[in-house]
Amino acid sequence: MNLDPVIPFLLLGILARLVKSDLRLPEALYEALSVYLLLALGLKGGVELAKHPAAGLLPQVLAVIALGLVLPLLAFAGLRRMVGLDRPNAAAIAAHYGSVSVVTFAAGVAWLETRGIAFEAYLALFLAILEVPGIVVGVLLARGLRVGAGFGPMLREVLTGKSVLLLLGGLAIGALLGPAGLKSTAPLFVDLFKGALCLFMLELGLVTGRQLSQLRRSGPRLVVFAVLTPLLFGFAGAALGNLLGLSVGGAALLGTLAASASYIAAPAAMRVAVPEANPGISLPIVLGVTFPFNVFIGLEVYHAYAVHLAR
Amino acid sequence: MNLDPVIPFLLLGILARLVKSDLRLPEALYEALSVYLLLALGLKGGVELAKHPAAGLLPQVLAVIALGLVLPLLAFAGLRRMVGLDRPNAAAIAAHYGSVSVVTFAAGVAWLETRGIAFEAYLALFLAILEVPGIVVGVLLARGLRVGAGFGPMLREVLTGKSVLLLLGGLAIGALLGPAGLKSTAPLFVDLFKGALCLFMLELGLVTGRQLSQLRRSGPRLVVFAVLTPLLFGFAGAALGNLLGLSVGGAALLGTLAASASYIAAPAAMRVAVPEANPGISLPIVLGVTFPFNVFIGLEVYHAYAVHLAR
Amino acid sequence: MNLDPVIPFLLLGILARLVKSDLRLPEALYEALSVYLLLALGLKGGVELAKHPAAGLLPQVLAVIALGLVLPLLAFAGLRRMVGLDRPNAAAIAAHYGSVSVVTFAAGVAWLETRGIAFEAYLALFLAILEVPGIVVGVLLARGLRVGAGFGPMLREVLTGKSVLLLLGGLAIGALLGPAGLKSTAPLFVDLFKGALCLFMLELGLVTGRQLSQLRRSGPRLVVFAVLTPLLFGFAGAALGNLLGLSVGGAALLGTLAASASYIAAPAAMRVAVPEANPGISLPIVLGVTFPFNVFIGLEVYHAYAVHLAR
Amino acid sequence: MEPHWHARKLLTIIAEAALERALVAEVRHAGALGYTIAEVRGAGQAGERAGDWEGERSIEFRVVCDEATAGVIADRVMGRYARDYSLVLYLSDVQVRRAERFT
Amino acid sequence: MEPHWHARKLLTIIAEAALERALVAEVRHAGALGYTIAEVRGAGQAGERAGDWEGERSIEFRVVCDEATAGVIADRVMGRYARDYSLVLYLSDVQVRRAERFT
Amino acid sequence: MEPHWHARKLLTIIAEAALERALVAEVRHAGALGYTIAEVRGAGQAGERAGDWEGERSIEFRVVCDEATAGVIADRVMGRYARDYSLVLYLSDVQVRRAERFT
Ligand SMILES: Nc1ncnc2c1ncn2[C@@H]1O[C@H](COP(=O)(O)O)[C@@H](O)[C@H]1O
Ligand SMILES: Nc1ncnc2c1ncn2[C@@H]1O[C@H](COP(=O)(O)O)[C@@H](O)[C@H]1O
Ligand SMILES: Nc1ncnc2c1ncn2[C@@H]1O[C@H](COP(=O)(O)O)[C@@H](O)[C@H]1O
Ligand code: NA
Ligand code: NA
Ligand code: NA
Repeated sequence: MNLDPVIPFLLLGILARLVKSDLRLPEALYEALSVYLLLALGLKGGVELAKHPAAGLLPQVLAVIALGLVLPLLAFAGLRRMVGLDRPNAAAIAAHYGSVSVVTFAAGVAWLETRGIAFEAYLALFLAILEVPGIVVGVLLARGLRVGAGFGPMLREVLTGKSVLLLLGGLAIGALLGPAGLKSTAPLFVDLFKGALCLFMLELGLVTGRQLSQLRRSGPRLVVFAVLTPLLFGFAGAALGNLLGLSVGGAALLGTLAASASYIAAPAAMRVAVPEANPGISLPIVLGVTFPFNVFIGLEVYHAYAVHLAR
Repeated sequence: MNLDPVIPFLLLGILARLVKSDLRLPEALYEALSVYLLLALGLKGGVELAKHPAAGLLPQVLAVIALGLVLPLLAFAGLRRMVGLDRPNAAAIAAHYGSVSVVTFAAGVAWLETRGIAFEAYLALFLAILEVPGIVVGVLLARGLRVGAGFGPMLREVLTGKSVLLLLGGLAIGALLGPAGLKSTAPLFVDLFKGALCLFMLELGLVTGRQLSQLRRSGPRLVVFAVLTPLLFGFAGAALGNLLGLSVGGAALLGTLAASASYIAAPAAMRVAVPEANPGISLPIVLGVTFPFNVFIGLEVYHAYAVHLAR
Repeated sequence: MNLDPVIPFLLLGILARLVKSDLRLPEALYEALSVYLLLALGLKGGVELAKHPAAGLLPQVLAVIALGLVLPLLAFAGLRRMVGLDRPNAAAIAAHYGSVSVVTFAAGVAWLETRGIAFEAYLALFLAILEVPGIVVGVLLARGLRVGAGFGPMLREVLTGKSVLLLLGGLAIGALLGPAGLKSTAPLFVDLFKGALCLFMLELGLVTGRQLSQLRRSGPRLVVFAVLTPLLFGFAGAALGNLLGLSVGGAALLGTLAASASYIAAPAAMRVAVPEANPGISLPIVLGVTFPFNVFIGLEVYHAYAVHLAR
Repeated sequence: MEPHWHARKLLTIIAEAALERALVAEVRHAGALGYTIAEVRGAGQAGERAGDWEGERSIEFRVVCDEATAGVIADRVMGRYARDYSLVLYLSDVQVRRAERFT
Repeated sequence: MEPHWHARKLLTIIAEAALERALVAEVRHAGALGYTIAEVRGAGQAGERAGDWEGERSIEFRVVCDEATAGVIADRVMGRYARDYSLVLYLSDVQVRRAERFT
Repeated sequence: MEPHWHARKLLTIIAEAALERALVAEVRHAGALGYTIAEVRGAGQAGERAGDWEGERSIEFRVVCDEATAGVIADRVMGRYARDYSLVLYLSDVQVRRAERFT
């Protein structure tokens, strides 16, 4: 078996919370690690991006944007019809699942690298791109066509939010400098990546553990939703990757992206743009169910499916 | 001469305090480094632990627990009879010296590695184990047989406290993944170990320096106690290591463990379980005397004694 | 072209501020990185320092101190006569430009290393030395000959301030341990240097961006001053380096030092010693103009001049 | 009390960090001349907010101002945000120097 | 003052961080509905507590509640912890909206 | 109010971090027996102080003491530092236990 180190670190964090340990990681470490991961992923992707002609990527980019617009609509329909949620909460949760999770993507990258499976590192670009449409669609779904005064500022905040900014910044720097230019920073941004991801998983385990203990606020239907949606979206993402001609690793990673639910950009945007939605029911499923599900099980499944498709 | 980098870093921290420098390291860095050291030591120990059959370790584990029960009793007797301390303070200080210091252990590991002296890295397990009995004995000594209502919660807090949790968590992860599984995290958890320890020593130097300036609260007898106890316990630990068949490095390290006094788990537990004991007299000797004594002098001495025993 | 990674990172930080991104790096990270850079520069310089006979360095040290005394006088004259500033503000700003910037020096080191240009790493000693005289002269200029009661404490605070203390501490440790003794800490203090500098540049970009938006407080004359002074001082420093027999890289680096303006030690000392000077006009030019000017343009220019001088 | 102390109000708002920009805007809108923010954690009706990741950060927002301004800020904050956000608000009496700085 | 402000008490406790769990328990026991914690440092009878390592961290603990509840918490905290712990406690008058949240 | 509460003053000073040592000295000089410091950020006449680098750190400094001591500290701080430093200062009424600790 090829156990990834991130998994036991995430488990250790969850366990620490369950046994009510006083283990607390400083918020500054959480913030520093999340900045680091965003930059590291961006830089890595940027280096590869530079090798590809922009024109060749355009169809992929457009397809990925389309995916980012369709998925939240699907999630919204499911949340309204099957879960029976009210409009604002359904829209807000749809935004979470339509958008993406940086750390799940990072775990997917680590998973592939551990196994020596090749993938298109420029998918970090899609990570940056996919942050946005899910959130925009979520806000539109919440407000109907009344785009209203707050829409501009909201969009601006998402586009200048730390995740999009650091990912795009990292991509640009990576593309600009290339592997040679970045060599002197590789000990930080490349060599330490896996270890830093493990530490971040430990922190997220603590957060996840607390959210887990509040799952009853979300109710059983949402829990089922939080398992089925990543599976469905993961298959859709992998299938699209296959269609777009990505490698098996790349398709698995696009599946991982689609399957992941945002816990940074989306919650922040929803608090501002859809305040009547209750984060007390969305965060427990996003962080307590979907995130660990993807890390523990999803990565395997999406890859297996990508392998299957490639046959 | 083979000067270890940790020593001048510790000195620099102490000096900064003595000259009243405004140098302050952020508390978040202190916390992050202490989490890091606990994990790194645990992982390293776990990798080695996996190589040993559990049954073969059992006698050593039992002997180490016995050591952890006897040492605080000795310390208590000395503190009552020779230093003439009241019961709660004697019990609390006995708990500190019965328990262990993670960073002293780390300094011992670094000392041995600098000199290329082999040792059993699984001693990190004993580090985790030895945290607990000293504290338990200390509480029992303070309360007599009135174990009382608070005992259960206190024990629970020690066992789920960050030091035990991260050490055992690291040991488990290390044993589970083995060297191959941890390779990708080695740049963080292995390569940076010494440097991180140096930074932590700088921080502790600042803390130590302030405690030093408060030594008169503890009084001359306690200062003498704070030098003699580590020597005595260090010899006892090294002798036990020799008896248990540890290598010279391993025996020296068990001596270091026994000689070290806890400044994380024990003070926290004593504040809760023996509140009438005054940390204003225990911390100056633990951090201001015993800790630098062990780092500057003790490591050399315990190793020399282990060499002597092995002849 | 040989673009240095620090440049796009600094730009990214400035850009993030200009687009009003919510990106914030924790203050603890800022502090930790600045401690790290000071130690790393000190250690590197100390290792090289040990190779030089102290007597041989004395003339250089004296010349550098003289430089540190003359530059703030020149700056003061310019600020009074040409910019027309009142005495306290002119004195305070002269102190900033007379003293030096650690991160500009670090950027200079990185610039030279990226291009494989040799230089005397022991210049870190001059970095430590040059922090002080500019500040002392600034205070004397502000107060005239009334050195007064506060002078002693001020001097003491500068000498025990974190920059001088960590630089000198690092130099001493580096000289004491030498390359062999520091080998185990090299993964932290050497390998990560460039990456850490990039992260710090990102942080400083955010600070610089905010200062930029307040440039109008300083007024156009000071902005011109903030561009001309580093040029002038940079040429002076490089010329002195050439006179003292430094290599081309070393002369360029001494130019960089002279050109740089302090944003740590000087502002702190001026707040205490010359409180009537307004940091609202000095910080925007020091951080918003001179610092990025040096990083983006100055490094190239001072090096070109050093090459020219060496012909 | 010496004559150079002047009566003002201190308005304290404890809220989830997502409201920071909005609170600054309200303060400016009401004409107060400054504010102070501290990072806090705590618990209330919405459960514990431990502050150890960005989704659970809380701030304490304080404004010293005159009674009318405090009333305006409190009314607007309660009216706009109290229903949907974790929010606690209280007012107390303080005395200041340099009264002109606290309108 | 408009009619929708209600008088309550603000109880502030500055204590070593080791007391955090105990203080939360006392607040819950007394029936108060929330609390807010900030990290602080300082000095007092027990000397300086600089807050730069875990043994010297201090917290400031605040509860808005009615007068009776504040009295209960203060009495219990003083009775149980004041002798053995670094602890400072003070009470002040505040006015709140939504009075039902502050019992 | 039970008889064991005693009236005191709480003096709060929000200032740039560079004043920390000076404020501690003033408190000691005036005879107060303790103080508490929190890290804050904010905005005022001098613009925003975001606290994300050392040049823009602010502290909130609090002293519980009797009225005379508070007056002495306030007078000295205003006289010496108010002109040149970012500084806000206010006073409020509090009630304490163990009155002898707060002179
Ligand atoms: N009674 C209270 N006293 C002090 N702080 C409170 C109180 N109630 C709530 N808070 C603070 O306000 C935040 C939001 O409260 P709530 O909206 O009731 O969850 C909490 O996380 C606490 O920090
Ligand atoms: N007079 C005071 N004013 C404000 N804070 C105080 C005062 N006395 C003590 N403190 C705070 O309470 C903590 C414990 O005080 P003590 O138990 O007197 O050492 C100190 O570390 C300060 O943070
Ligand atoms: N009206 C106010 N209410 C609360 N805090 C204030 C107020 N005015 C200023 N401050 C705080 O005091 C600091 C210095 O204020 P100033 O000297 O006016 O720039 C600011 O950064 C704020 O943290
Ligand atoms: Na998704
Ligand atoms: Na021991
Ligand atoms: Na200069």
